[in-house]
Amino acid sequence: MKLTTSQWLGLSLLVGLMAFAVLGSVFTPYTVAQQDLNSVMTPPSLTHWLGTDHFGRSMLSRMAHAVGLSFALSLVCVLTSSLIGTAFGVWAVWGGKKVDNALSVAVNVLLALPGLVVVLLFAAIAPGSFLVLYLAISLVQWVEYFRVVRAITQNVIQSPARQSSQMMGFGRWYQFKRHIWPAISPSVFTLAAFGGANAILTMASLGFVSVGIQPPLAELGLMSVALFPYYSEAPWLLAQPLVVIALLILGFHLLAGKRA
Amino acid sequence: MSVMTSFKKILSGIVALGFVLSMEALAKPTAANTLSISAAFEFTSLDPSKNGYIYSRMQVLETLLDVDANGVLIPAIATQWRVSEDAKTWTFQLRDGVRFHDGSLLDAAAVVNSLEIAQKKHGALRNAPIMTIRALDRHSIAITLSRPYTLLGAVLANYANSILSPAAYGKDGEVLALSGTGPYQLYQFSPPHKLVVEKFDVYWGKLASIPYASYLTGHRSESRVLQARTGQADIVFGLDPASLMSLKHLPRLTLYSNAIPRTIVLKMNSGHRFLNDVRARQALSLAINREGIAKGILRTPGSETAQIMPSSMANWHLEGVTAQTEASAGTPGSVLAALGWSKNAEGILERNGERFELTLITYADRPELTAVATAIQAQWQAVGVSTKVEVTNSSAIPMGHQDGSLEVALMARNYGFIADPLGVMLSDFGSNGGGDWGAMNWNNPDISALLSALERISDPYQYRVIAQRSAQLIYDERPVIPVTSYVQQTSVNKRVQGFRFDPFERSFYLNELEFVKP
Amino acid sequence: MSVLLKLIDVAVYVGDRCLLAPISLELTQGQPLTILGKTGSGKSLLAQAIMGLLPTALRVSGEIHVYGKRMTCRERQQLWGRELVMLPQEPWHSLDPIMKCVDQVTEVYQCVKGQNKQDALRSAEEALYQVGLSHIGNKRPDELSGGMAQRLAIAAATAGGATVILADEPTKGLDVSRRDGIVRLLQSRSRFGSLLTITHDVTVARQLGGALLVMKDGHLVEKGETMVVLDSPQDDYTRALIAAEPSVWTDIAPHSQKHDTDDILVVDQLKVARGGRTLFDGLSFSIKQGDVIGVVGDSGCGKSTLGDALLHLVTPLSGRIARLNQAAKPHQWLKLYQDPPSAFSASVSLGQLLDDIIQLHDIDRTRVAPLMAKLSLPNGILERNCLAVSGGELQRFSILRALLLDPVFLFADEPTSRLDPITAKEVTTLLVSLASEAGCAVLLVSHDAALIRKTCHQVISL
Amino acid sequence: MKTLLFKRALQLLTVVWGVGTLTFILMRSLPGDMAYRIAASRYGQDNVNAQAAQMVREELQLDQSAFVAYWHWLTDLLQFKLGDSLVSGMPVTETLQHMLGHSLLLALAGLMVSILIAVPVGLLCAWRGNPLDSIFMGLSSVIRALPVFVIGVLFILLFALHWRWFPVAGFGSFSHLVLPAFTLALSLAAVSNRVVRDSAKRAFSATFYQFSKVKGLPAWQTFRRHGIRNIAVPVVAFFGIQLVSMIEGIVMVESLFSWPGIGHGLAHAIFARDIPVIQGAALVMGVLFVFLNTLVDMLCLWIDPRGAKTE
Repeated sequence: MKLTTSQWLGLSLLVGLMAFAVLGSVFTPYTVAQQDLNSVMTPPSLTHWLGTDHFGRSMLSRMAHAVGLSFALSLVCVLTSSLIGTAFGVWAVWGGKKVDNALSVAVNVLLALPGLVVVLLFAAIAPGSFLVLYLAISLVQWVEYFRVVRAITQNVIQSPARQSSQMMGFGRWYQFKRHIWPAISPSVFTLAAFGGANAILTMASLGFVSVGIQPPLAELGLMSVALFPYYSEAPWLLAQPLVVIALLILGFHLLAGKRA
Repeated sequence: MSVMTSFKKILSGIVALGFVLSMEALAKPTAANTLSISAAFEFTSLDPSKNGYIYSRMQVLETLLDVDANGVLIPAIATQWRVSEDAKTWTFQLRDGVRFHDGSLLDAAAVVNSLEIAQKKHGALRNAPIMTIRALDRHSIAITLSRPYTLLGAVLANYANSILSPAAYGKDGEVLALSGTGPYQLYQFSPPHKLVVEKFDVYWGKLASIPYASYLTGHRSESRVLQARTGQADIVFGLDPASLMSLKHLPRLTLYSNAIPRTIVLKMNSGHRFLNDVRARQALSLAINREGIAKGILRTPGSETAQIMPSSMANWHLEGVTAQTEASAGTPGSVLAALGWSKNAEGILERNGERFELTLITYADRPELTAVATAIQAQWQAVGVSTKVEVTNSSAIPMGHQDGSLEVALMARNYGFIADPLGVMLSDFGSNGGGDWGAMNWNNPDISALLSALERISDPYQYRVIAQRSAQLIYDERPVIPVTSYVQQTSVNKRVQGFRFDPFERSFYLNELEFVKP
Repeated sequence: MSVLLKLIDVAVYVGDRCLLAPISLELTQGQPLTILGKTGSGKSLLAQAIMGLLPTALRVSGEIHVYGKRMTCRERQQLWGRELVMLPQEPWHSLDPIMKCVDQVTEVYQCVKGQNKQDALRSAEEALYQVGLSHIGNKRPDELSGGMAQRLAIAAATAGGATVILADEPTKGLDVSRRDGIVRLLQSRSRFGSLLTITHDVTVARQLGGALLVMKDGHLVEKGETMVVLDSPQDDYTRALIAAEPSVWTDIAPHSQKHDTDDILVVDQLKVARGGRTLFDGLSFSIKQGDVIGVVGDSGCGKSTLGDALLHLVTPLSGRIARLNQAAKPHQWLKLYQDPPSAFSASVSLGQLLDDIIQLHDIDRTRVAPLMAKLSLPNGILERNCLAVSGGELQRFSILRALLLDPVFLFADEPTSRLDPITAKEVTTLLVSLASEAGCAVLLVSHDAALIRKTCHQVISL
Repeated sequence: MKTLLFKRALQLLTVVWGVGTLTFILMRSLPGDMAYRIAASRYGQDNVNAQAAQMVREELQLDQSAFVAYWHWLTDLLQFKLGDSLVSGMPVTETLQHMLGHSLLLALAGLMVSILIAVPVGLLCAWRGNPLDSIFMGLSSVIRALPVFVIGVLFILLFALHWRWFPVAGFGSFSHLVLPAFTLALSLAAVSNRVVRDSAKRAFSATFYQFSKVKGLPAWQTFRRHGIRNIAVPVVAFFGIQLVSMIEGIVMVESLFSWPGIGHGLAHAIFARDIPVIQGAALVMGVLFVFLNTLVDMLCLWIDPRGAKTE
């Protein structure tokens, strides 16, 4: 796939952040939970490159872990939801009226509930569970893939190209590979990039209302809330999670390119 | 084409609808004549047994007896009270000329009615050994008990037992209107966020000066801090200690830090196989850097404590318990090593192949708890105890107690919930094994005997001796590990004068407040 | 006769690249001018340059005089509607898709002529009546046929009083009968001014008369009186263009037609509907091996649907379609599509697509090269994908792909309607000759009766 | 139009049933004892204990099996009975009405402001082109990358704390509405201005738009007659799509600004396990969503009667 300049920019932003997450987690001498109540909220220094938070924990370690966690979540969510959404989307078109109707009912119900609300419900079931958060976000996100893939597949199924391949005796896998996948892949890619951003956004939002990941794990939304009271004492602390959230989402948005 | 104009018509129609729906919220007293108060707690019901603490603080409701800052009972609706020789009958003389907000006059029948309804609901009165509550005449009532119960006075001072007009109740005792006797009456009730009270002109006591007062729930502690900063709220309770530094610089705020009989404690499951030895609990207590937490996290240096009661509760407060007495037991490492624990490669303690792992639950209602839990988690980690922190709902603590699943819980216990701490002590330590918010699986026959003896003792000296013994017992055995005592942080705008803090959190003393004349 | 429009060395560039070589022409009153050439030969650029409609990325050089006065782009734009007007290529696109038809004419009387609302409406209704559209006033453009839309566009364009009309491919995509009507309408509208028409259709040029310019790849190749040029073309390209008209084709129906071959398909009392409308009923015919059957009819009459029904792509309402040739496998009943790029996956190279087929059906690879030679397909196209080759090549490649499967029946659905006339002729000839060589029956659908007449043994008129 | 309404009515039924069942299942699988949670919400953290939980359990018959509870709920729903809040004991309909009023006010204010921002900016970008276009599009990309709560936090820091123009949180007066509405509006406008711009660009470069000018109509007339309505088609359709992000935004904004709306109420009900309120709120959101979508559909159909919009 050929990337535009802004897509390259987005990609490099994300790669940079990922490198920060990996290098930061591997090379930091401090763990995410290691506190030093005697040196709280120190400004960036040689020992603590990004300073310390209100528990005297290294912000570098925490930011690196938080970014890593966000990436991990968005990655698994995107993989799961795109796979399920694409599979169901194609199935809805190819599986006949009944399958289509059944899937449509499920999708309509899910669509009528704002995603954040569903995730909130799930998160309330098992607070702090990464797994549940992942399941909930994936459950919400697959619908988007489903809708787009289904719409495109419907066109492709009726296209002369697919019809002609079928007439020439090609099987379904071939038709999918040659006709459906090339048609849906750009949209799936775009959705995946937006999905990655949304997963991060959802997790941060949950953290912000204190329902997401639980301490001492570092999570960007949770860090934003926890550091907010110190905005005038130590603005550089609050700025860190906020800026990184924005950069992550911006990276994904740029990578997504123009919305289809 | 009139697309845009029609579109606008539709929109303005919907806007109008939205305004109509929220109309009630828009009509209100002005900012100039209204004292605005912001605090964390939501209210959903008019029922005093549920949200009575808010109505009592806003001075809408009053109880038979009141409590002064030292926990001593003082007259309120009742002007005098007398306990019989056998300590089983209490008689109360009611104040004359007290009017309910609905205009009716308070009489003995109304008081009996309120107390009887309160007895059926959840609360301390339900558990009191009461046989009858009856009116003696128009202005006096008598309560007879099945056994001596010194706590009764304090229980009657609890918000749940507020006196309401008989007309305020529905036929099943549900509360339909908040017709109390306080210096303020309900003006606007928009649960769960907003409550406005209006001064009640025929109050029996000191009349209020400020015409209106509003109570606004600010769930997020950050928002409350901001409301204080911007002057949007005149009085903000429950400020996040983290924000104190920045608020101190503001010229038009006065900050109050008041110790209250509330303590942050760790509830320990003394039946847990890691924690059933006193020494294990002591070691965990030793491992906590209380000073660091008090100073670094709560920003209230000096609030660290190793005992559950603050010095204001002199009967229950042990003198001479200091950090040194703590440390004499040894270091956490040495104590735990004596119990057979040794560190593994990861630095976690192990015994017989089992890792020292605990689950600590706490709840999000009070933001500082999560922070303290995080600190304790790190401090225990340092001695080799791996702790999983779960932030959940406060109800998880009594539930975990009941089903035995709880290991450690961090909580903020209000020992002044009943003005006499004995009330809470009894429920927390009195019965076998402990209570929902107290000890757990801590089977100590002495403490039960001591506490139930206190229920009958009215001699102050004897009372103090036994209370001290109980406190010492709890300190020695550590069924709960105190961390810090609570300091309530309040900001008051300088346009308000006469502010006074009630350590028992029963009243905001609104009728004593005045606006400073500009 | 006054000169209404005069171009002196007008050329169009993008950057330094010349899209339209310098051209000079004169449009005089009553003397229509026609520019003839293949699609993509730069004709439309010229019209847009005259109007002053070129995108800003393009640069125009040379002089444009209107009414004897050299005018800048902005000055010419002042004349729009009142003096000068252009009919865009696609009438459907030139009409506001969500505005009632009559309003699109009314607004011109209102805004350009300055009439009040009632008068404007009356004028518009009158104008619609004149072009025979008085019944469609309350419809929207998507409810119109191509011919109606073009007539509406003409009514709207000329409502402002413009008499100098530039028409860019005004008959593109129209059936022959509709085409002639549009040409007559344009002629009548430009009676008091003049008409500059851009077309690829030799017949249209002939009907319009006047002067003719023939263009190829942005260059002028020939110019003169229309009748003179068309009757005795000097340039090879002009000759090829003229020869590509189906009406002047030599009969290319294969002569080797044998009368003793077997029927491969019998259709009996066929009734097919689409969208609830019955397209045809009681249709019966049979197809023999190697037959070339033509289907003609106006657009929307069900020509393509008939072919689809024969291929079981559409289920008929009633009637019988019997495939008599038991030996043929399903993949030997095939279809050629109207729009060649849409019939291929653009995700891989054409060579890959060919390999897929060869692998699937175990086809002898050595057959490919000679067939490609016959279809004059260069080897290089196998490395490209379907969007990177020309329409003609792609349609020939589809023929190649079909023939490799040894088809017994080939349904060619307007296979050349998207191709320019010269290529269309080549493709049609190759299709018919190669198919009949392979003994494959062809059902050829076209809206051009002349084409069918020249190529088919049997014609079904719908 | 009729088929559209019929389809929507059918969708409404499935949504009501589906949302109800889904929330029911989810709530039933919430960990811990419901009685305790409700007791905690009713009596406050200081006064919740096993005794309180037992009272709650008896009063609300929480012992009945999930199936029985589901059946009761479903039959009640069919009679339009949403029940009483477990926590406050107030009728759910009343609670919801109160919250819905606030939410609608916020949503509408936010939507209006977002339209007031997005439409002029989008049109200007499409009309003037670069460099204005690039500047605004870059800016909206940056704003789009900010979660709504970050925008809110920045607004609070700037307008409430630094300049003290507006109150930080709360409700009840116009000035309280400003910051939440602008927060919501800005996050919505950052997305929708691009839609307006794209749609306007498409319209401006459309053949019919050009043809209108060629017919002799002045630029303003062309815009008025052929621009507005054609630009509006995808924009209005997009508002339907944006409803979801708007509701999500409202949940966050309400929480941040202590705005007593339905999103905030729902979040609280989830923690308190107030099942009737949760179901009621989710239901209202679902119904509202379908209703608003229908409205958008009808609006689209009215603007563009071709019925091009299928979903």
